[in-house]
Amino acid sequence: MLTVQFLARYREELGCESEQLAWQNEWHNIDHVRQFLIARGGVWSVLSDPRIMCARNQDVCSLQEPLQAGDELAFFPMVTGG
Amino acid sequence: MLTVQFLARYREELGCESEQLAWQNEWHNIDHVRQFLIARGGVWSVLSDPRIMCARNQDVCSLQEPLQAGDELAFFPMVTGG
Amino acid sequence: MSIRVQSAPFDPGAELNAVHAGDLGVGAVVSFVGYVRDINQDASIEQLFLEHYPGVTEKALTKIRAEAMQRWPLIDAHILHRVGPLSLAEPIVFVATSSMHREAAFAACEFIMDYLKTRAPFWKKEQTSSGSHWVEGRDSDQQAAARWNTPEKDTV
Amino acid sequence: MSIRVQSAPFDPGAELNAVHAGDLGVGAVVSFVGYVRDINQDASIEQLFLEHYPGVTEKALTKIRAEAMQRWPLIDAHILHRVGPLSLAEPIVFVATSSMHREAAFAACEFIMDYLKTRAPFWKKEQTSSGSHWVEGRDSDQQAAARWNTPEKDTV
Repeated sequence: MLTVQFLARYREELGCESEQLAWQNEWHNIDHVRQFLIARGGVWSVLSDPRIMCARNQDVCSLQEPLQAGDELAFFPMVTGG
Repeated sequence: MLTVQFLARYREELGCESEQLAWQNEWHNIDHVRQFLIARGGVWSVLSDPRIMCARNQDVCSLQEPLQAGDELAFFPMVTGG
Repeated sequence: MSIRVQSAPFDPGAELNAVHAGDLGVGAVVSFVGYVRDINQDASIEQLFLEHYPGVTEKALTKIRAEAMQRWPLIDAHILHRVGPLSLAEPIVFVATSSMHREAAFAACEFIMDYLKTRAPFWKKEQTSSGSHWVEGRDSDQQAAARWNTPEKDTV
Repeated sequence: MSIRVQSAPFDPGAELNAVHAGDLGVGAVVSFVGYVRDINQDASIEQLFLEHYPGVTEKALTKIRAEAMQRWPLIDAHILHRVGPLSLAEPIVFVATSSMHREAAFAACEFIMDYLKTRAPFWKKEQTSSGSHWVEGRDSDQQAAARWNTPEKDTV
Protein backbone atom coordinates (compact mmCIF):
# COMPACT_ATOMS: atom_id res chain seq x y z
CA MET A 1 0.00 0.00 0.00
CA LEU A 2 1.03 3.57 -0.61
CA THR A 3 -0.40 6.76 0.87
CA VAL A 4 -0.44 9.80 -1.41
CA GLN A 5 -1.27 13.34 -0.28
CA PHE A 6 -2.05 16.34 -2.47
CA LEU A 7 -1.42 19.86 -1.19
CA ALA A 8 -2.43 23.45 -1.95
CA ARG A 9 -3.56 24.00 -5.56
CA TYR A 10 -3.32 20.29 -6.45
CA ARG A 11 -5.62 19.36 -3.55
CA GLU A 12 -8.15 21.95 -4.70
CA GLU A 13 -8.01 21.05 -8.38
CA LEU A 14 -8.21 17.30 -7.72
CA GLY A 15 -10.78 17.68 -4.95
CA CYS A 16 -8.71 15.09 -3.12
CA GLU A 17 -6.62 15.45 0.02
CA SER A 18 -5.11 11.97 0.12
CA GLU A 19 -5.66 8.46 -1.10
CA GLN A 20 -4.40 4.92 -0.52
CA LEU A 21 -3.04 3.11 -3.57
CA ALA A 22 -2.60 -0.64 -3.86
CA TRP A 23 1.15 -1.27 -4.16
CA GLN A 24 2.53 -2.12 -7.62
CA ASN A 25 5.89 -3.81 -8.01
CA GLU A 26 6.86 -1.74 -11.04
CA TRP A 27 6.96 1.46 -8.95
CA HIS A 28 10.67 2.02 -8.42
CA ASN A 29 10.61 5.76 -7.85
CA ILE A 30 8.15 8.58 -7.16
CA ASP A 31 7.85 9.54 -10.81
CA HIS A 32 6.39 6.10 -11.62
CA VAL A 33 3.52 6.78 -9.22
CA ARG A 34 3.03 10.21 -10.74
CA GLN A 35 2.83 8.67 -14.26
CA PHE A 36 0.30 6.14 -12.98
CA LEU A 37 -1.91 8.95 -11.64
CA ILE A 38 -1.58 11.08 -14.80
CA ALA A 39 -2.62 8.02 -16.88
CA ARG A 40 -6.05 8.20 -15.21
CA GLY A 41 -6.66 11.17 -17.51
CA GLY A 42 -8.96 14.16 -16.89
CA VAL A 43 -8.16 16.31 -13.87
CA TRP A 44 -5.09 14.20 -13.09
CA SER A 45 -3.18 16.03 -15.81
CA VAL A 46 -2.54 18.65 -13.09
CA LEU A 47 0.34 16.39 -12.03
CA SER A 48 2.00 16.95 -15.43
CA ASP A 49 3.04 20.35 -14.04
CA PRO A 50 6.76 20.66 -14.97
CA ARG A 51 7.35 22.46 -11.66
CA ILE A 52 5.76 19.75 -9.52
CA MET A 53 7.47 19.01 -6.20
CA CYS A 54 7.17 15.99 -3.89
CA ALA A 55 8.04 14.52 -0.53
CA ARG A 56 8.60 10.96 0.69
CA ASN A 57 8.04 10.04 4.32
CA GLN A 58 7.98 13.69 5.42
CA ASP A 59 11.09 14.77 3.53
CA VAL A 60 11.09 16.99 0.45
CA CYS A 61 12.90 15.04 -2.29
CA SER A 62 13.19 14.64 -6.07
CA LEU A 63 10.86 12.66 -8.36
CA GLN A 64 13.71 10.19 -8.84
CA GLU A 65 13.68 9.23 -5.14
CA PRO A 66 13.29 5.41 -4.82
CA LEU A 67 10.27 4.19 -2.85
CA GLN A 68 8.82 1.08 -1.26
CA ALA A 69 5.48 -0.28 -0.09
CA GLY A 70 4.15 1.52 2.95
CA ASP A 71 5.67 4.88 2.02
CA GLU A 72 3.85 8.17 2.47
CA LEU A 73 4.16 10.39 -0.59
CA ALA A 74 3.01 13.95 -1.21
CA PHE A 75 2.71 15.93 -4.44
CA PHE A 76 2.57 19.72 -4.37
CA PRO A 77 3.13 22.75 -6.62
CA MET A 78 6.28 24.89 -6.57
CA VAL A 79 6.49 26.46 -3.13
CA THR A 80 5.80 30.18 -2.66
CA GLY A 81 6.52 30.99 1.00
CA GLY A 82 8.84 33.61 2.43
CA MET B 1 46.59 79.74 3.33
CA LEU B 2 45.59 76.13 3.85
CA THR B 3 44.05 74.49 6.92
CA VAL B 4 45.12 70.91 7.60
CA GLN B 5 43.52 68.65 10.19
CA PHE B 6 44.84 65.36 11.54
CA LEU B 7 42.47 62.76 12.91
CA ALA B 8 42.51 59.67 15.14
CA ARG B 9 45.91 57.92 15.28
CA TYR B 10 47.63 60.60 13.18
CA ARG B 11 46.49 63.35 15.58
CA GLU B 12 47.81 61.37 18.53
CA GLU B 13 51.14 60.46 16.93
CA LEU B 14 51.75 63.99 15.63
CA GLY B 15 50.46 65.64 18.81
CA CYS B 16 48.71 68.05 16.45
CA GLU B 17 45.01 68.54 15.76
CA SER B 18 45.26 71.09 12.97
CA GLU B 19 47.57 73.69 11.52
CA GLN B 20 47.52 76.57 9.08
CA LEU B 21 50.04 76.39 6.23
CA ALA B 22 51.18 79.32 4.13
CA TRP B 23 49.94 78.64 0.58
CA GLN B 24 52.51 77.46 -1.97
CA ASN B 25 51.83 77.74 -5.67
CA GLU B 26 53.38 74.36 -6.48
CA TRP B 27 50.64 72.57 -4.56
CA HIS B 28 48.38 71.22 -7.30
CA ASN B 29 46.86 68.32 -5.44
CA ILE B 30 46.54 66.96 -1.91
CA ASP B 31 49.48 64.60 -2.30
CA HIS B 32 51.82 67.59 -2.82
CA VAL B 33 50.86 68.90 0.62
CA ARG B 34 51.37 65.46 2.11
CA GLN B 35 54.88 65.25 0.56
CA PHE B 36 55.67 68.72 1.98
CA LEU B 37 54.68 67.53 5.47
CA ILE B 38 56.62 64.24 5.21
CA ALA B 39 59.71 66.20 4.14
CA ARG B 40 59.76 67.77 7.62
CA GLY B 41 61.13 64.40 8.77
CA GLY B 42 60.77 62.79 12.21
CA VAL B 43 57.20 62.11 13.36
CA TRP B 44 55.81 63.35 10.05
CA SER B 45 56.73 60.05 8.43
CA VAL B 46 53.39 58.85 9.85
CA LEU B 47 51.87 60.42 6.72
CA SER B 48 53.84 57.94 4.55
CA ASP B 49 51.22 55.36 5.58
CA PRO B 50 50.25 53.63 2.28
CA ARG B 51 46.68 53.38 3.54
CA ILE B 52 46.35 57.09 4.34
CA MET B 53 42.99 58.72 3.53
CA CYS B 54 42.06 62.37 3.14
CA ALA B 55 39.24 64.86 2.74
CA ARG B 56 38.98 68.25 1.07
CA ASN B 57 36.44 70.79 2.20
CA GLN B 58 34.47 68.20 4.18
CA ASP B 59 34.38 65.57 1.46
CA VAL B 60 36.34 62.33 1.54
CA CYS B 61 38.43 62.24 -1.67
CA SER B 62 41.61 60.84 -3.21
CA LEU B 63 45.17 62.18 -2.76
CA GLN B 64 45.02 63.26 -6.41
CA GLU B 65 42.19 65.71 -5.73
CA PRO B 66 43.20 69.21 -6.98
CA LEU B 67 43.21 71.98 -4.39
CA GLN B 68 43.41 75.73 -4.04
CA ALA B 69 44.30 78.36 -1.48
CA GLY B 70 41.76 78.54 1.36
CA ASP B 71 40.92 74.86 1.25
CA GLU B 72 40.40 72.78 4.39
CA LEU B 73 42.22 69.46 4.20
CA ALA B 74 42.23 66.49 6.55
CA PHE B 75 44.51 63.46 6.74
CA PHE B 76 43.41 60.30 8.54
CA PRO B 77 44.18 56.58 8.75
CA MET B 78 42.13 53.89 7.02
CA VAL B 79 38.68 54.01 8.55
CA THR B 80 37.50 51.27 10.91
CA GLY B 81 33.87 52.00 11.75
CA GLY B 82 30.85 49.78 11.36
CA MET C 1 14.21 30.40 18.73
CA SER C 2 15.98 28.62 15.82
CA ILE C 3 12.92 27.21 13.93
CA ARG C 4 9.31 28.30 14.49
CA VAL C 5 6.21 27.90 12.30
CA GLN C 6 3.21 29.59 13.87
CA SER C 7 -0.16 31.13 13.13
CA ALA C 8 0.25 33.83 15.82
CA PRO C 9 1.64 37.22 14.79
CA PHE C 10 5.18 38.13 15.91
CA ASP C 11 7.23 41.28 16.55
CA PRO C 12 10.30 41.46 14.25
CA GLY C 13 12.01 44.00 16.54
CA ALA C 14 11.72 41.75 19.58
CA GLU C 15 12.99 38.79 17.51
CA LEU C 16 15.95 40.83 16.26
CA ASN C 17 17.00 41.89 19.75
CA ALA C 18 16.72 38.28 20.97
CA VAL C 19 19.29 37.12 18.38
CA HIS C 20 22.25 38.77 20.14
CA ALA C 21 21.03 37.28 23.41
CA GLY C 22 23.88 38.69 25.46
CA ASP C 23 26.48 36.64 23.58
CA LEU C 24 29.63 38.79 23.77
CA GLY C 25 31.13 36.96 20.81
CA VAL C 26 28.47 38.20 18.38
CA GLY C 27 29.79 41.00 16.18
CA ALA C 28 27.23 40.92 13.37
CA VAL C 29 23.53 40.16 13.01
CA VAL C 30 21.82 40.19 9.61
CA SER C 31 18.06 39.87 9.44
CA PHE C 32 15.41 39.59 6.76
CA VAL C 33 11.73 40.38 7.30
CA GLY C 34 9.13 39.65 4.62
CA TYR C 35 5.85 41.60 4.82
CA VAL C 36 2.41 41.24 3.19
CA ARG C 37 2.24 43.83 0.40
CA ASP C 38 -0.95 45.45 -0.87
CA ILE C 39 -0.12 44.87 -4.54
CA ASN C 40 1.27 41.78 -6.23
CA GLN C 41 1.54 41.45 -10.01
CA ASP C 42 -0.86 44.37 -10.44
CA ALA C 43 -3.60 42.80 -8.30
CA SER C 44 -4.80 44.62 -5.21
CA ILE C 45 -4.50 42.26 -2.23
CA GLU C 46 -7.03 42.20 0.63
CA GLN C 47 -5.65 39.28 2.61
CA LEU C 48 -3.07 36.52 2.32
CA PHE C 49 -3.42 32.87 3.34
CA LEU C 50 -0.36 30.75 4.00
CA GLU C 51 -0.80 26.98 3.66
CA HIS C 52 1.98 24.64 4.76
CA TYR C 53 2.67 20.91 5.11
CA PRO C 54 2.76 20.37 8.88
CA GLY C 55 5.79 18.48 10.13
CA VAL C 56 7.49 18.48 6.74
CA THR C 57 7.83 22.27 6.78
CA GLU C 58 9.69 22.19 10.09
CA LYS C 59 11.97 19.41 8.84
CA ALA C 60 12.73 21.31 5.64
CA LEU C 61 13.56 24.48 7.59
CA THR C 62 15.74 22.54 10.05
CA LYS C 63 17.67 21.08 7.12
CA ILE C 64 18.14 24.49 5.49
CA ARG C 65 19.35 25.97 8.79
CA ALA C 66 21.79 23.06 9.32
CA GLU C 67 23.22 23.53 5.83
CA ALA C 68 23.76 27.25 6.49
CA MET C 69 25.47 26.48 9.82
CA GLN C 70 27.74 24.04 8.03
CA ARG C 71 28.62 26.33 5.11
CA TRP C 72 29.45 29.47 7.14
CA PRO C 73 31.05 30.19 10.54
CA LEU C 74 27.78 31.24 12.17
CA ILE C 75 27.09 31.63 15.86
CA ASP C 76 23.37 30.99 15.32
CA ALA C 77 20.59 31.11 12.72
CA HIS C 78 16.86 31.58 13.24
CA ILE C 79 13.84 31.05 11.01
CA LEU C 80 10.31 32.10 11.96
CA HIS C 81 7.39 31.76 9.50
CA ARG C 82 3.69 32.54 9.83
CA VAL C 83 0.92 30.27 8.51
CA GLY C 84 -2.83 30.78 8.17
CA PRO C 85 -4.56 34.08 7.40
CA LEU C 86 -2.42 37.26 7.34
CA SER C 87 -3.45 40.90 6.98
CA LEU C 88 -1.76 43.58 4.89
CA ALA C 89 1.55 44.87 6.34
CA GLU C 90 1.92 41.90 8.70
CA PRO C 91 5.36 40.22 8.89
CA ILE C 92 5.30 36.81 7.15
CA VAL C 93 8.83 35.59 7.75
CA PHE C 94 11.83 36.50 9.90
CA VAL C 95 15.30 35.07 9.23
CA ALA C 96 18.38 36.14 11.20
CA THR C 97 21.99 35.00 11.33
CA SER C 98 24.71 35.94 13.81
CA SER C 99 28.47 35.65 13.44
CA MET C 100 31.75 37.29 14.44
CA HIS C 101 32.14 39.12 11.13
CA ARG C 102 29.50 40.38 8.73
CA GLU C 103 30.44 38.39 5.59
CA ALA C 104 29.17 35.06 6.95
CA ALA C 105 25.99 36.56 8.39
CA PHE C 106 25.06 38.29 5.11
CA ALA C 107 25.73 35.27 2.89
CA ALA C 108 23.98 32.81 5.21
CA CYS C 109 20.87 34.97 5.65
CA GLU C 110 20.44 35.34 1.89
CA PHE C 111 21.14 31.61 1.38
CA ILE C 112 18.45 30.66 3.92
CA MET C 113 15.90 32.92 2.20
CA ASP C 114 16.76 31.55 -1.25
CA TYR C 115 16.41 27.96 -0.06
CA LEU C 116 13.28 28.67 1.99
CA LYS C 117 11.68 30.23 -1.11
CA THR C 118 12.33 27.12 -3.21
CA ARG C 119 12.40 24.15 -0.80
CA ALA C 120 10.16 24.81 2.21
CA PRO C 121 6.54 23.69 1.67
CA PHE C 122 4.60 26.93 2.05
CA TRP C 123 2.03 28.19 -0.45
CA LYS C 124 0.52 31.66 -0.64
CA LYS C 125 -3.07 32.24 -1.63
CA GLU C 126 -4.02 35.84 -2.29
CA GLN C 127 -7.48 37.19 -1.72
CA THR C 128 -8.40 40.09 -4.01
CA SER C 129 -11.67 41.91 -4.65
CA SER C 130 -12.28 39.50 -7.56
CA GLY C 131 -11.68 36.29 -5.62
CA SER C 132 -8.72 34.29 -4.39
CA HIS C 133 -5.91 32.57 -6.29
CA TRP C 134 -2.70 30.65 -5.58
CA VAL C 135 0.50 32.63 -6.09
CA GLU C 136 2.71 31.30 -8.90
CA GLY C 137 6.30 30.34 -8.11
CA ARG C 138 8.86 32.77 -9.52
CA ASP C 139 11.60 31.52 -11.85
CA SER C 140 13.84 34.23 -10.35
CA ASP C 141 13.63 32.41 -7.00
CA GLN C 142 14.83 29.18 -8.63
CA GLN C 143 17.74 31.07 -10.20
CA ALA C 144 18.60 32.74 -6.89
CA ALA C 145 18.74 29.36 -5.16
CA ALA C 146 20.84 27.87 -7.97
CA ARG C 147 23.62 30.38 -7.23
CA TRP C 148 24.46 28.38 -4.10
CA ASN C 149 24.89 25.06 -5.90
CA THR C 150 28.33 23.58 -5.59
CA PRO C 151 29.65 20.92 -8.00
CA GLU C 152 29.64 18.20 -5.34
CA LYS C 153 26.06 18.88 -4.23
CA ASP C 154 23.20 17.67 -6.38
CA THR C 155 20.22 18.13 -4.11
CA VAL C 156 16.95 19.11 -5.75
CA MET D 1 15.57 58.09 10.18
CA SER D 2 17.77 57.86 7.04
CA ILE D 3 21.14 59.10 8.46
CA ARG D 4 21.98 59.47 12.15
CA VAL D 5 25.33 59.72 13.97
CA GLN D 6 24.84 59.83 17.72
CA SER D 7 26.52 59.16 21.05
CA ALA D 8 23.26 57.96 22.67
CA PRO D 9 22.54 54.21 22.67
CA PHE D 10 19.77 52.93 20.41
CA ASP D 11 17.41 49.95 20.25
CA PRO D 12 17.93 47.88 17.05
CA GLY D 13 14.49 46.25 17.40
CA ALA D 14 12.70 49.58 17.54
CA GLU D 15 14.73 50.83 14.56
CA LEU D 16 13.89 47.68 12.57
CA ASN D 17 10.17 48.01 13.19
CA ALA D 18 10.30 51.68 12.19
CA VAL D 19 11.67 50.79 8.74
CA HIS D 20 8.40 49.30 7.50
CA ALA D 21 6.59 52.36 8.82
CA GLY D 22 3.17 51.23 7.62
CA ASP D 23 4.21 51.41 3.95
CA LEU D 24 2.02 48.76 2.28
CA GLY D 25 4.39 48.57 -0.68
CA VAL D 26 7.28 47.23 1.43
CA GLY D 27 7.74 43.49 0.89
CA ALA D 28 11.30 43.05 2.19
CA VAL D 29 13.46 44.62 4.90
CA VAL D 30 17.09 43.59 5.35
CA SER D 31 19.01 44.88 8.36
CA PHE D 32 22.54 44.71 9.68
CA VAL D 33 23.49 45.32 13.31
CA GLY D 34 27.13 45.50 14.41
CA TYR D 35 27.84 44.88 18.12
CA VAL D 36 30.86 45.45 20.39
CA ARG D 37 32.56 42.07 20.85
CA ASP D 38 34.58 41.05 23.90
CA ILE D 39 37.49 39.67 21.88
CA ASN D 40 39.21 41.14 18.82
CA GLN D 41 42.37 39.68 17.33
CA ASP D 42 42.97 37.71 20.55
CA ALA D 43 42.82 40.79 22.79
CA SER D 44 40.21 40.95 25.54
CA ILE D 45 38.22 44.17 25.12
CA GLU D 46 36.93 46.22 28.07
CA GLN D 47 35.50 49.18 26.19
CA LEU D 48 35.39 50.65 22.70
CA PHE D 49 35.75 54.29 21.70
CA LEU D 50 34.44 55.50 18.34
CA GLU D 51 36.01 58.69 16.97
CA HIS D 52 34.54 60.35 13.90
CA TYR D 53 35.00 63.46 11.76
CA PRO D 54 31.94 65.59 12.57
CA GLY D 55 30.07 66.89 9.55
CA VAL D 56 32.18 64.89 7.11
CA THR D 57 30.91 61.58 8.48
CA GLU D 58 27.30 62.58 7.87
CA LYS D 59 28.17 63.73 4.34
CA ALA D 60 29.98 60.50 3.58
CA LEU D 61 27.03 58.42 4.84
CA THR D 62 24.55 60.53 2.87
CA LYS D 63 26.59 59.92 -0.27
CA ILE D 64 26.77 56.16 0.35
CA ARG D 65 23.02 56.02 0.95
CA ALA D 66 22.34 58.02 -2.24
CA GLU D 67 24.51 55.67 -4.28
CA ALA D 68 22.63 52.64 -2.91
CA MET D 69 19.27 54.27 -3.70
CA GLN D 70 20.48 54.91 -7.24
CA ARG D 71 21.89 51.41 -7.83
CA TRP D 72 18.91 49.40 -6.55
CA PRO D 73 15.10 49.83 -6.60
CA LEU D 74 14.87 50.60 -2.89
CA ILE D 75 11.93 52.09 -1.05
CA ASP D 76 14.23 53.48 1.66
CA ALA D 77 17.64 53.03 3.30
CA HIS D 78 18.72 53.94 6.83
CA ILE D 79 22.11 54.28 8.50
CA LEU D 80 22.58 54.83 12.25
CA HIS D 81 26.05 54.86 13.84
CA ARG D 82 27.19 55.40 17.42
CA VAL D 83 30.21 57.55 18.37
CA GLY D 84 32.02 58.04 21.69
CA PRO D 85 32.47 55.40 24.39
CA LEU D 86 30.65 52.06 23.95
CA SER D 87 30.35 49.11 26.33
CA LEU D 88 30.57 45.42 25.45
CA ALA D 89 27.51 44.01 23.65
CA GLU D 90 26.21 47.47 22.71
CA PRO D 91 25.03 48.00 19.12
CA ILE D 92 27.50 50.14 17.15
CA VAL D 93 25.79 50.42 13.79
CA PHE D 94 22.36 49.73 12.28
CA VAL D 95 21.80 49.65 8.52
CA ALA D 96 18.46 48.73 6.96
CA THR D 97 17.07 48.70 3.43
CA SER D 98 13.49 48.22 2.28
CA SER D 99 12.22 47.20 -1.16
CA MET D 100 9.44 45.32 -2.93
CA HIS D 101 11.53 42.18 -3.41
CA ARG D 102 14.39 40.81 -1.33
CA GLU D 103 17.20 40.83 -3.91
CA ALA D 104 17.58 44.64 -3.92
CA ALA D 105 17.34 44.93 -0.13
CA PHE D 106 20.03 42.27 0.45
CA ALA D 107 22.48 43.67 -2.10
CA ALA D 108 22.01 47.29 -1.02
CA CYS D 109 22.39 46.54 2.70
CA GLU D 110 25.66 44.69 2.12
CA PHE D 111 26.85 47.43 -0.26
CA ILE D 112 26.18 50.14 2.34
CA MET D 113 28.10 48.21 5.00
CA ASP D 114 31.05 47.59 2.66
CA TYR D 115 31.24 51.27 1.70
CA LEU D 116 30.69 52.48 5.28
CA LYS D 117 33.57 50.24 6.42
CA THR D 118 35.95 51.75 3.87
CA ARG D 119 34.75 55.32 3.20
CA ALA D 120 33.01 56.73 6.27
CA PRO D 121 35.40 58.49 8.69
CA PHE D 122 34.99 56.46 11.89
CA TRP D 123 37.89 55.03 13.88
CA LYS D 124 37.72 52.43 16.64
CA LYS D 125 39.99 52.53 19.66
CA GLU D 126 39.92 49.45 21.85
CA GLN D 127 40.58 49.56 25.55
CA THR D 128 42.08 46.34 26.92
CA SER D 129 43.57 45.45 30.31
CA SER D 130 47.00 46.38 28.91
CA GLY D 131 46.01 49.81 27.56
CA SER D 132 44.24 51.19 24.53
CA HIS D 133 45.10 51.01 20.82
CA TRP D 134 43.61 52.00 17.48
CA VAL D 135 42.05 49.19 15.47
CA GLU D 136 43.84 48.44 12.19
CA GLY D 137 41.87 48.58 8.94
CA ARG D 138 41.23 45.15 7.43
CA ASP D 139 42.32 44.40 3.88
CA SER D 140 39.27 42.12 3.60
CA ASP D 141 37.08 45.21 3.98
CA GLN D 142 38.85 46.87 1.05
CA GLN D 143 38.32 43.74 -1.04
CA ALA D 144 34.67 43.54 -0.04
CA ALA D 145 34.11 47.14 -1.14
CA ALA D 146 35.99 46.57 -4.42
CA ARG D 147 33.41 43.96 -5.43
CA TRP D 148 30.95 46.77 -6.12
CA ASN D 149 33.24 48.66 -8.48
CA THR D 150 31.86 49.04 -11.95
CA PRO D 151 34.02 49.89 -15.00
CA GLU D 152 32.53 53.35 -15.40
CA LYS D 153 32.98 54.29 -11.73
CA ASP D 154 36.44 55.19 -10.49
CA THR D 155 35.75 56.69 -7.10
CA VAL D 156 38.34 56.10 -4.38
